[in-house]
Amino acid sequence: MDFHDTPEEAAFRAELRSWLSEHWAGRPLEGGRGDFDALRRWGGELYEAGYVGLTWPSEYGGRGLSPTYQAIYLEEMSRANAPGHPGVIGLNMAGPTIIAWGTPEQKERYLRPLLDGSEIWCQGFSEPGSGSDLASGRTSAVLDGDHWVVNGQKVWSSYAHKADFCILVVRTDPSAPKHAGLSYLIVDMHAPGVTVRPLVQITGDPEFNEIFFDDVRVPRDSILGGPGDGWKVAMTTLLHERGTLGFALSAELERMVNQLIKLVKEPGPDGRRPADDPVIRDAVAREWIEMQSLRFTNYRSLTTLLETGIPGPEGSGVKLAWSEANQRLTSLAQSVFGLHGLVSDDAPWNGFWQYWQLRSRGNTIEAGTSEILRNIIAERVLGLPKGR
Amino acid sequence: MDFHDTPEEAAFRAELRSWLSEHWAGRPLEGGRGDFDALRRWGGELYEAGYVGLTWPSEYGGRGLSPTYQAIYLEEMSRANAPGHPGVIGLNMAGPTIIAWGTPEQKERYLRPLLDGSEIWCQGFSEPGSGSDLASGRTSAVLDGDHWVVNGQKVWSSYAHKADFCILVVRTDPSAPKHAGLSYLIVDMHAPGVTVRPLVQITGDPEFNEIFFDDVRVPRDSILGGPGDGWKVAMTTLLHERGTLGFALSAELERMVNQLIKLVKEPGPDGRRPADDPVIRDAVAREWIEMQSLRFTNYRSLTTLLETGIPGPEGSGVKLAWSEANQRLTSLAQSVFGLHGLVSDDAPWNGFWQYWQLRSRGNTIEAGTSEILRNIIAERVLGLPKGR
Amino acid sequence: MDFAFSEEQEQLRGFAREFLASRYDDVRLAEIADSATGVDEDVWPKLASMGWLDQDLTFLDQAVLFEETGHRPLPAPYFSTVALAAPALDAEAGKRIASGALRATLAWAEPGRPQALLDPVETSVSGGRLDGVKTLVPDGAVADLFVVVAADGLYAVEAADAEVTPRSTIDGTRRVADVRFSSAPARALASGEEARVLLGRLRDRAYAALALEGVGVAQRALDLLVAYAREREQFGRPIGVYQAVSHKASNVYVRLQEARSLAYWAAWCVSEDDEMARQACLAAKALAGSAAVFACENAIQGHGGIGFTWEHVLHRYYKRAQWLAAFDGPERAQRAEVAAFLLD
Amino acid sequence: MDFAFSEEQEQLRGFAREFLASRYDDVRLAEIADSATGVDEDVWPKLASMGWLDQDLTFLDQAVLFEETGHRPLPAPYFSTVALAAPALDAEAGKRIASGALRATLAWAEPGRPQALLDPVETSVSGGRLDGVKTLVPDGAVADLFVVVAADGLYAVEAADAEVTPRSTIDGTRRVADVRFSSAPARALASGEEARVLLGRLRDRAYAALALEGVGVAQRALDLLVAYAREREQFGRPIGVYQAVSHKASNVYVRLQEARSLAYWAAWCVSEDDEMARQACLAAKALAGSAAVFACENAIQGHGGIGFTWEHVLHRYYKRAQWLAAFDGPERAQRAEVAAFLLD
Repeated sequence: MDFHDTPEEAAFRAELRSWLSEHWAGRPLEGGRGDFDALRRWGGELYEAGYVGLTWPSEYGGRGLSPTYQAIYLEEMSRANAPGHPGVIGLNMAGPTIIAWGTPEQKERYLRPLLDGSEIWCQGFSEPGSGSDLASGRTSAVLDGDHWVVNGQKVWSSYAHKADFCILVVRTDPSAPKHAGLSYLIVDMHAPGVTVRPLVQITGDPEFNEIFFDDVRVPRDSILGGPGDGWKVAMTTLLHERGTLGFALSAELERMVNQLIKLVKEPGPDGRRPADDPVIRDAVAREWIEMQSLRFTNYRSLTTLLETGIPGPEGSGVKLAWSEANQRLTSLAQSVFGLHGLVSDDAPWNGFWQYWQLRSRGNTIEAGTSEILRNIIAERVLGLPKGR
Repeated sequence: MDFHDTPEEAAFRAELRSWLSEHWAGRPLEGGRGDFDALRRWGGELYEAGYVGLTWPSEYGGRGLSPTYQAIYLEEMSRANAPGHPGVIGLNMAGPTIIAWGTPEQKERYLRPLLDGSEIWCQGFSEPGSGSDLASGRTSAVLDGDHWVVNGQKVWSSYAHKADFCILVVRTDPSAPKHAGLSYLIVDMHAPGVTVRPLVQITGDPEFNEIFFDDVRVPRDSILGGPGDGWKVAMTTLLHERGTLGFALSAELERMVNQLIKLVKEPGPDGRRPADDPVIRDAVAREWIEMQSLRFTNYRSLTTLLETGIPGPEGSGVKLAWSEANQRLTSLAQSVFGLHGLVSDDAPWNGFWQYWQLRSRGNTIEAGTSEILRNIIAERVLGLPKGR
Repeated sequence: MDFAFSEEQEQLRGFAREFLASRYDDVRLAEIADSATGVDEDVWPKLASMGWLDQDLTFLDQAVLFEETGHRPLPAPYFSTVALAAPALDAEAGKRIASGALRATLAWAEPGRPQALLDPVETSVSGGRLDGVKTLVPDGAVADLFVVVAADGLYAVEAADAEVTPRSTIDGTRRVADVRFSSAPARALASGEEARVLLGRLRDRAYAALALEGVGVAQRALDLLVAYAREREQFGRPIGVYQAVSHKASNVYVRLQEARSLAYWAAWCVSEDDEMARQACLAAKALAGSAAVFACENAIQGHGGIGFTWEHVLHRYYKRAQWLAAFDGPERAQRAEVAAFLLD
Repeated sequence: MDFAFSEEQEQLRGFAREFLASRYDDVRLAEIADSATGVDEDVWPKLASMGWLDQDLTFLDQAVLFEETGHRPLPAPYFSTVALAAPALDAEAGKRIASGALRATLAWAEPGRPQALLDPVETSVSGGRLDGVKTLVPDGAVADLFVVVAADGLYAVEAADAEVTPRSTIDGTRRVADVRFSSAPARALASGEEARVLLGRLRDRAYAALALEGVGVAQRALDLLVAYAREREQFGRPIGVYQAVSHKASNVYVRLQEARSLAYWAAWCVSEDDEMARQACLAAKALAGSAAVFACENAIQGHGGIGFTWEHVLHRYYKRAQWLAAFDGPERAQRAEVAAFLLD
């Protein structure tokens, strides 16, 4: 057991920290409603500096480093309060799936522009009627000569309004059993028949989207795996989404805890310093402890990954615990000044916390509802009998 | 809406209060491990003074008063820190069931000694294999001439070691569907073949018992309702158990809150006064608020009962909320002095709170587990579809 | 012991529920919340004609209306006028309120100072002229008259004599304003000990009213959750069969009933000027505020993604719930006061 | 970054688990807990011969043993001797401990005074003689030697020179004692600043050890819950299919993993004398104490009535969990210290 950075890791950390202090420090804090073009340029800067695709094989434009470096990257980014690369769907979902399932041509075509931020991806998994029940999706693709003709509707697709490509789960064989009839396509979001409608969230932000497919023609070879492999391919995607999620979440929580500490140490709009209230002190300490526990749980899961190639099961609870911690933390932050905290235009204590408090309510729904995650832990980790 | 006592209610309250100050005040606090014979004598005193069976019809030895008086009785008993009548199973379960289903002879025989504490009752509903699934019980009764011959085992029977009679749910028709094959007997606990084995709880107290029935012969007419009516009769019993429970629980919680307040206001074994700690103050206030909310929820349910003859549905959550409140409260009390609170012989702060903290863990299990109660609220009160 | 509203009060409830539901369906409510003012300008005369603003309504009559205007939010300064301002005003002003001619509110909090209703303020009056800066004034942009808390008492100031800056809150139908008074003509309402007692009563009344609104909010959130859990299917069955959903609904139900019991108790204490009024109102505000938030959060979770959209009505209730819970300080502030009663 | 125990440490774990499971099945454990002393007198030489008491074990080696002696409680003064006393003693005493000839503990708390390890004490030493009264001394009745916290430093006093009154706690295998010293011959171990630093390190070590035990306790409670949920049937299906049960198990699993992560971090910080040791140990003790209690409470609930009986082993774990959580002050005391690091 050794939590010290190796000399190589320490060098990487120092280099990144110094790069960030030069390239990022001093920019204003993003309240979650950032300017996308600026973010995209920032993604390009990160790529040029060598901080994108750290763990990807070098043949695909990555640096072939161990996941430890990704963890260091996420920690340092968070401590510098710097926003991440905007191509998260591409980097965490589409990219790894293409590496695992793609043809050489597909890898050649898609991976590089995904890394440098020049092409943005979105995903089309959920449907209005399907929710947590992914395999019940009904968006269809029918072969017509050299093309799949896609019809249907997807929801909860972040970045769809900015995306160039979509990883899309479609039903290609309606006669096959539920899971067996699915395939996994790469769809050009600029193709005729694709319509994106923003879904405004309770924060007021149109962060997610609905995507409508109306006789969209997709080249026959824009498929990952073969027809009928959709479920298996989608599981690869979701595995990668969850696999890389933990460090991003604990790093994000660290950022929020630091913001909370800053908030309570300064006198607020009512002249009081919340840190003088023992009940608030108790709550702040609780969240700091929770954050550290998630951080080190990620390290444990990472250690297992480094040893065995598979992340440890202990990481499976991180998203669950993080989402609830983030909800408690943001509600606490918003509550410290009572009604002052609800006045919309009373920055700096409001815009930021109001946004993130409301946004946090989505944390227990998106990327696997907490109910589904508890089922998964019970069934897959603890071996309890399936409830359905 | 009027929360004032009526003049009659106020007179009753004043009379009871003065009676208690004369007959109870000054006795030592019971830690839950009381002397049963003393309790029994106390039950007789309560009966003689006219405080037992307040709401029972006068023809059965009661006073025919409205349930409001029972509520006042429970509140005043709790405020005087006085223990209740020990015949709780008889008063709250057996008695009302006999009144509803009994023959004139049964009423004549059983009701009076039940009120004055001279005969104690227990119940035999749960079985080792059945738990929350009452209708799956397998204790059998077979007619043999003028007797039912009973064989089987029951568990979680409080007072069985002291009881003279048992209300017992048995299977009399193994060929009938699950619920239809049950009957409801009155069994003499002194009959040959009845064995009681105490089940020691985590508190160290043998509060509950197992009862073994080995060819126990029960007169054929010692049945409530007819053969096959067991499920319906048992539902009457449970309705009454839960119906009268609410006020007993909120009164008990009031007593515990008062004890908690007393505890934290005095310097403890470490010389500190817990009431000086704002985190503890916050927690104490929370429990006081919770207690009041349950108290007034009972009043609302009672109002509906007075108006319609049926308790309001809002009362259905009282046991659920009470059990969790009592667990929080007792854990808080036990924690205020750290390790001092766990030393067994360090009265007064320990014996009482250690016992009740451990005892409270049974609150979410006994008389309907919290899981079952949540099912019941979802299905019967909110009309959600049945999960099973 | 009688914990029921009278037959007349239940009739009033039925009428109010029908009126509000027909006037403010979820779409209309959203339109108003997202409008420039957040207020339905046309409804005020109707409230007057329905008698909702009458001086002779008891607080228990009003309690019914507060609960119903939480269940289906009323985008008008009803709470401000009736709960916060009217009790401090004279009969003449009461008549103007009843006729629909006067909307009023209370201005107490000051920037950079503790915000609670009973905290000391700096605003001062000299020679009938009032000077001071107030913040967080509920419905401040649509009030005709301010009841202003000054260091030595309570004063009435016409809105025309003040400089009002509207501020939006996350709840579009309950905004606040900053108000600046510069030598504003002020009419004394109460001073010294009388003002102190009156302010305490105003606060009790406001807490009870907000608790009742919170109960209405929680009830609506539960209604929506239960309806959705019955009809929405996942894995081939309505989601209400899963305990992860049904037990959420049960938990909300239990908290809601607790909150309702305390809110009614508080309302009765206010109406009777009962000696337990202060504690009852603190308890009701603390529990109902958090119960409303809890109900909305569970309802959003039970709805999944759709409950997290701007389009769905749930977030309107959630934001109202947060407003109620935050008013005059969060839950823990009320608990600290309760603790003082119990422990000091 | 490497968060794994070494191969040797994992071997030690496997061996310890086997040893403890075979020696202390649930029935035997109950017998000892309910016995006059709560201690297995015969095990101490075996611990020595297995090398568990060796001076050259690192804290990470010991960490494995602390976790395993929580998973299957060891009824012997292992925690007291190894975590509380040994680090304050000299090499000579260390040899005696390693040989199994010496069991020791720490005496710090005094009646009527704040009980925490770093709080000031009254006990004083004059002319090599120590006078004072100590309470809450873990395993005080079976120790041969006391490390005593006095006002000016730490001292060693032979048990033979003290008057010991055994006290039982709700955890039968971890009792405490009151100890009175009247002119007891005392050997100085450390004084002044050195003693202060040493005491802080002792506390960090004790917190880490208790956190590790808590992890073991929580793991066993979860094991029992999962096994029961798989086999016990209600309404014709194993209860583990009901989310009311399975989600409890999931919640326990998540808390347990969090606690384990902090406990290992704390152990590493202690072993490395890392600058974050204090915070890590506070965090680990707070979270693991409450996680162990949480796990046991959920396991009891999941078992229904049977989990509430004296006969079932669960309450032994529950009481141990409470002991760990209560040591040196409850969770909120540790959080208050963490808050001071963060906010002051």
